[in-house]
Amino acid sequence: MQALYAQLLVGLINGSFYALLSLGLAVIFGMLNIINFAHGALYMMGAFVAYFLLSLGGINYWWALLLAPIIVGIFGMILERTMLQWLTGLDHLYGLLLTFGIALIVQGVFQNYFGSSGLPYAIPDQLKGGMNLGFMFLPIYRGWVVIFSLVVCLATWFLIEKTRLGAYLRAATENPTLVRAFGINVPRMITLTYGLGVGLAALAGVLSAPINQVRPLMGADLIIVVFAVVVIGGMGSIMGSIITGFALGVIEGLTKYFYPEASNTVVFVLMVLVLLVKPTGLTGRAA
Amino acid sequence: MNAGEVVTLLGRNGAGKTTTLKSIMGIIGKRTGSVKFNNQEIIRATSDKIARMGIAFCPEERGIFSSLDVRENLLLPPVVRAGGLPLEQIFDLFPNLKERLNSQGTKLSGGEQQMLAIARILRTGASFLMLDEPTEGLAPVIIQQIGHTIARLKKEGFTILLVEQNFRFASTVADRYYVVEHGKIIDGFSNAELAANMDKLHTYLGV
Amino acid sequence: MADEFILETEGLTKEFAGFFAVRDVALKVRRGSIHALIGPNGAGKTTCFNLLTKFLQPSAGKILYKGQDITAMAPADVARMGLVRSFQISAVFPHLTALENVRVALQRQHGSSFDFWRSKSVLNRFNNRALELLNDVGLSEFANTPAVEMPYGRKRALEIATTLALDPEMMLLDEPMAGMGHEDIDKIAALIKRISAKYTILMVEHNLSVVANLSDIITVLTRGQVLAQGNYAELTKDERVKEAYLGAGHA
Amino acid sequence: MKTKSIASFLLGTALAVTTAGVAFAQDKTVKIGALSDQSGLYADLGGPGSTLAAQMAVEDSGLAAKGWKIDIISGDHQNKPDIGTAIARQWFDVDKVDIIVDVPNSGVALAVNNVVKEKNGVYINSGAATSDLTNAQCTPNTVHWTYDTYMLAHTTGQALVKAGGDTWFFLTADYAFGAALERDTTSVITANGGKVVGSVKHPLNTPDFSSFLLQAQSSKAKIIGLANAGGDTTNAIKQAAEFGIGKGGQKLAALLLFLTDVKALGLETAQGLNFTETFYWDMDDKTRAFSKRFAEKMKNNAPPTMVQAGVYSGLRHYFKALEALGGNPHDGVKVVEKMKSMPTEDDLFGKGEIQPNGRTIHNAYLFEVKKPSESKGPWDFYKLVGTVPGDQAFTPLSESKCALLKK
Amino acid sequence: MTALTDDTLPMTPRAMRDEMIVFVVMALLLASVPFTGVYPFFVMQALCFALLACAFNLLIGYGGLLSFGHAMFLGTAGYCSAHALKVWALPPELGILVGVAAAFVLSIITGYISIRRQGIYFSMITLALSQLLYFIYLQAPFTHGEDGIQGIPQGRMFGLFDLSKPTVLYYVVLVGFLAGFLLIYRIINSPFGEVLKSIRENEPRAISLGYRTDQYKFLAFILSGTLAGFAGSLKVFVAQNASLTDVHWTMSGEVVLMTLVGGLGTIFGPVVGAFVIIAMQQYLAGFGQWVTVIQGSIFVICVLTFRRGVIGEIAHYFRRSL
Repeated sequence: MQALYAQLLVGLINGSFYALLSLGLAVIFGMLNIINFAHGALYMMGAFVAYFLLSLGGINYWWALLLAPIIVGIFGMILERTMLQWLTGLDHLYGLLLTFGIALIVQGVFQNYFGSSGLPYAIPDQLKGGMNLGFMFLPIYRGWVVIFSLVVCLATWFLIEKTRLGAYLRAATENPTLVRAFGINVPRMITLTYGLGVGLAALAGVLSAPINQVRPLMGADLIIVVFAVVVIGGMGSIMGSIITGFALGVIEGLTKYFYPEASNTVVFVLMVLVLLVKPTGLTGRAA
Repeated sequence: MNAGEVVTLLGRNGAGKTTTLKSIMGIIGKRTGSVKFNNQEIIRATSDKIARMGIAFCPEERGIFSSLDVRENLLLPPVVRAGGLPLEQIFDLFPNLKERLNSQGTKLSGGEQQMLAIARILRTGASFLMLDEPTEGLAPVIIQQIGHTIARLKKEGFTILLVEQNFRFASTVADRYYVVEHGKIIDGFSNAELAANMDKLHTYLGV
Repeated sequence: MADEFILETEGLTKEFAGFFAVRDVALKVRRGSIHALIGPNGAGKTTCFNLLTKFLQPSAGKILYKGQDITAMAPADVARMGLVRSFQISAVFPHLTALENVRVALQRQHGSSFDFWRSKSVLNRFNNRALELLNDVGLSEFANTPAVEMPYGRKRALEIATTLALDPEMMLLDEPMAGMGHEDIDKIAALIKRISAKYTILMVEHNLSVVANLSDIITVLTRGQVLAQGNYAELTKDERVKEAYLGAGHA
Repeated sequence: MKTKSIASFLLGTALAVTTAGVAFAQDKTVKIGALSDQSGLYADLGGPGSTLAAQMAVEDSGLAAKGWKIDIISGDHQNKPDIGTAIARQWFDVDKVDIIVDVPNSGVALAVNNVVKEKNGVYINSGAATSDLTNAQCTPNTVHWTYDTYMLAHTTGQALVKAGGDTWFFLTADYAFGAALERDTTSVITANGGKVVGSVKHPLNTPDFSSFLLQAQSSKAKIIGLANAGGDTTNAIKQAAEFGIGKGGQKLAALLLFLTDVKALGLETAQGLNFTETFYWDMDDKTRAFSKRFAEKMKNNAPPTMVQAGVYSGLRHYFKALEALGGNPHDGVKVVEKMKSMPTEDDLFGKGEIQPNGRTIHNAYLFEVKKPSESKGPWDFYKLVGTVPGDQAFTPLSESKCALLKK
Repeated sequence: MTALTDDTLPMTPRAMRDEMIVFVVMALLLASVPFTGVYPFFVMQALCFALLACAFNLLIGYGGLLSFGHAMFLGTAGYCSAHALKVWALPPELGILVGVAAAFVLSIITGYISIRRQGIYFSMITLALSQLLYFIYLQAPFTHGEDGIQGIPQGRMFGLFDLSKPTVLYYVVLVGFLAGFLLIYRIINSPFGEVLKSIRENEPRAISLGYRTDQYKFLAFILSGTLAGFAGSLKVFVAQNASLTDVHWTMSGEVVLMTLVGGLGTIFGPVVGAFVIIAMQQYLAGFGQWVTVIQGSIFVICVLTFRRGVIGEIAHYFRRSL
């Protein structure tokens, strides 16, 4: 029973990565109607930027947490301005293929310069060590990850659902032409949204740097799982992707406990099942 | 069009009335010719810039956002210049809206949606309003109410370009009329000349 | 006599997230008639069409076609029973030629549509019939023109030819005249008149003169509900209809 | 599906894909194909470094002075067996390659194994772990240098059990390679009186090991054996440190770990790890001298890994066999027979031999990763814990299922 | 359904004649390969991918369905053929049959699950299904995990043709490819193909004409999957192994790339695309590690500048369908 609690908690930790990443994907899909295949690569960039900041600039984890998303976010906005914006109005397929190409390029370049075995990134001193919860040993850093991502997720949710800027975003998702005709610079907003979504991915990257090796391919396989999360939650649904992210982390954790061999596949099985019952995901709008 | 005037575009479905409004607003891709607003050429401007100059557009399908509640819908268009109606006055015009501020935008009845769609562009300070078929699909009582509103707006000094099929409604508010067919203005007359042009109009509109 | 009405609805309702697009509509379409559905934009005419042809699933109510309950059927199956619709925005297959457009419809009835191992030259046996149909709607010279290159009015005609190819019992025409010039309107109106000898027609149309000339019976919809029903003369005298739709200028 | 041509002073016919149909079959012309993962998971431990090792082997052999013409081409198999075989086949057919070296990644290694046999070339594999190369799938053309799963399992397992680590918990990658490692290690553990108290199979490329580590932790086993490779191993080690596994008294044993992995982990995280390698740059003066020369030519000044060292060593032995044959290097079986008939000896792996099944026998070493405080240089990572003589480390011939032994 | 190629021109007898001429030229060129000194294994490999891309194109170019999991058919057929040849020691023709049958069954199952999903959901569900299979194959004993099935005997086709001879193998593969290609060509130009095209062009209209469109898409999916499987079975003879590479999602991505480069919805595009990509991997290999970067750049350039692909652009220029 104790072990089960521990697994639930560990699942929640993984879920927080899924939530952050799928949240970014959902935001981007909502506004740009693009399945951002480059999300995994940008997540990886987040981790790398944190590494560079530390090793080249001596800039610590806390600043990296702020700076890396901004830097990667700006990179994302450049991508949007120079490439993605030309796809407005085209079939989904082209956005998927373009971002797939971008992912290959980014990952390829990093692999060339940094090899594939990865670079070390240490846990910041303040978060070292762990505490005994009675049923498990919880590294403080992991606890921090859960709490911090939960806060970021909720803040993003608040930003989009409860603020004026969010109202613009939601309105532009429904009818960009009309919102533009109200005097809002929608193209700029789209660029910023892409930056935001990408920044969330980079943030997840920084968070994961001390846990996982900083490797060029760290996002390549993860992204497929996150796609599944987004699809299960319903494409474009903010709350849907946050909840599904955490929930799937927990489900995966439980699978690791009861039937570890299936822990990689459980997400896909779930996705197939969900889509069979609800063709647009749990909370999704029609495609 | 002169300031403070109410002008109606008449014409059959698909004659190009809505397209005219959209071209002025800069929503339609390729435009040629010239659109001048306050003596400023705006044919090349993007729609957000045009809106910032003080033109507001209320589309035929009303464009109420379902993911926003009534308050958010109402507050959505940014204030582009001073002189917009304050909220109290808007609620004064449309008392229904005040009661339903927290409902989801598309849960409102058709009439309320139309009111919301008009209300939200009054706030922004735009002086030139383009209303695309504001009476469409609404009950007579409500049409009447909207007529009153337009009349009041006119009194407030708004310039209004109206697209209407409901000819009877248009006649209660408009100063002048243009008839549009196949994307061209084929006729124009003032309210005073209306009676004289009635027969012509019937052929144009096919009613 | 159950046969009198080819299509009947009872309490037909469609709700979109709290908004009733169509509410409690009872419609009876007499076999062999031209029945028009009019009303202001947004009154629920197109929604009605979508419900009747099962492109939308009604929230409540029942649809009977030829006395059979089709409420739960799939759209393709409704079409197979001879209840065929057109669309508001012209529905052709843009990159097929006019002939091929019509042939696709002919092909469905005469089988071989799943034959992936045969050459499509087997379809040539439909060419004569297809040309006949094109001829009927005055499109013979367009037979080898891709639909996308045809003028708007011709596309509508092509759409009707394609629908006719199915040899339906009942046709639902959604604004067949929308966006047409006078000449085209007359042609299509004549065409509709002609085919109505054989088919029951339910149409949505804004052009009142067309409606007046063509239809045997008219149903007026407003806000998703039936306001009035009758022939043109009756309706023009109806105060409610004048109020809600025709406008004051209408004598 | 690509061959890579290294710009090297040794290399004349680099872009020979279209022109090399006329390779001149002179008696003393040899062409070496260094087939490796140039960009993926194994690029750091093999990759360009393996090509460099091959070049150094050519230089050090001094054969050029004796009238031999030796070329090297290299290729990237991208860890895909079909690409590996396509390159290998093209090398034999078009580029007239005589010998293929390196080939990390068991899947590709086994695939190439078949091609080399079919084309009667020579195959000196240094990078692959699978012991099948000299077992069920052995060929008369193949020599397997450096290491294999059996050796890793035996050396690490035996040494740790003898040192008191008698209860084990396995974290096993859920595919053939992991299963083989776990199976082999388990048999050693039980043979030496130890016990496996549990194991958990994890999917390949698991980014998060915390669930599995928790299970390992609660098993109270003294040793947590990592029967996996690459990113899975390093992630598991990193996260084990995070969960305080070392501090709880449990020890981690990585069954397959390379110098580059330790570098990637950093000593802070990797300290105290036990594992087996057959070569370490800082063993004696000879290895240090070679490594110094090697590191100077490497992009990031890295010393050779055991895989790269194995490429060098294997080629040196191959050249000795060629010299002994005096020419005609194109009959693979003959060359390999000659190689097997001569004892191996070089600066890097010391004395050894090649068994009839193609397995090279040499010493294996159990290392422990130093604490950060003990490390004196950028690559000073290991301390030697024990040495296992080759005949105890590798599969005994009596257990080998190689068909060559049944003659 | 959005029509992906808005420039496809209708078939006229002249277009058909053009296509036959191009086909004959292509067949003759390919048939002469063994006499030109071009390395036959390279061409064989490319032919297998070309067939795969053509099968994929049948689904997206003519059915408007983007499958992001087509590798599963390639890989499944490969594994099953390999297993049949090696473990059951079946002759080559039966080995191929086993692989194709496996792909057929798989496409029925996966098609049944996915075909009703629209647009991007279809892509995602095919991707998920292929990932599912990937993990199953990684763990299943008969695939030998990451080692793959190795050393597959090539045997004698129909007891006559010795496939271990490269030239014989080449012609067998070529015949297989041409047969597959012609079948796809026939499908596109069959009564069924007509319906498929009309569904791609305007699905609601096709439904209103009484077509149960899901069934047509389903059949297209099965045909595409089965033919992709045929490509996978042929590939086993060329590579003599079956491995996880062929089931991984990057392979699905590569197929999309090939088709996109050649031209979606064109008949010869996928063939050209496959040859371009395979040749690039082969000859640009001097750039070593940069291959993925180059591949990614091609994706980006294609999507941004010439969405019609090589053949699509040519066809558009001459206003022909190819």
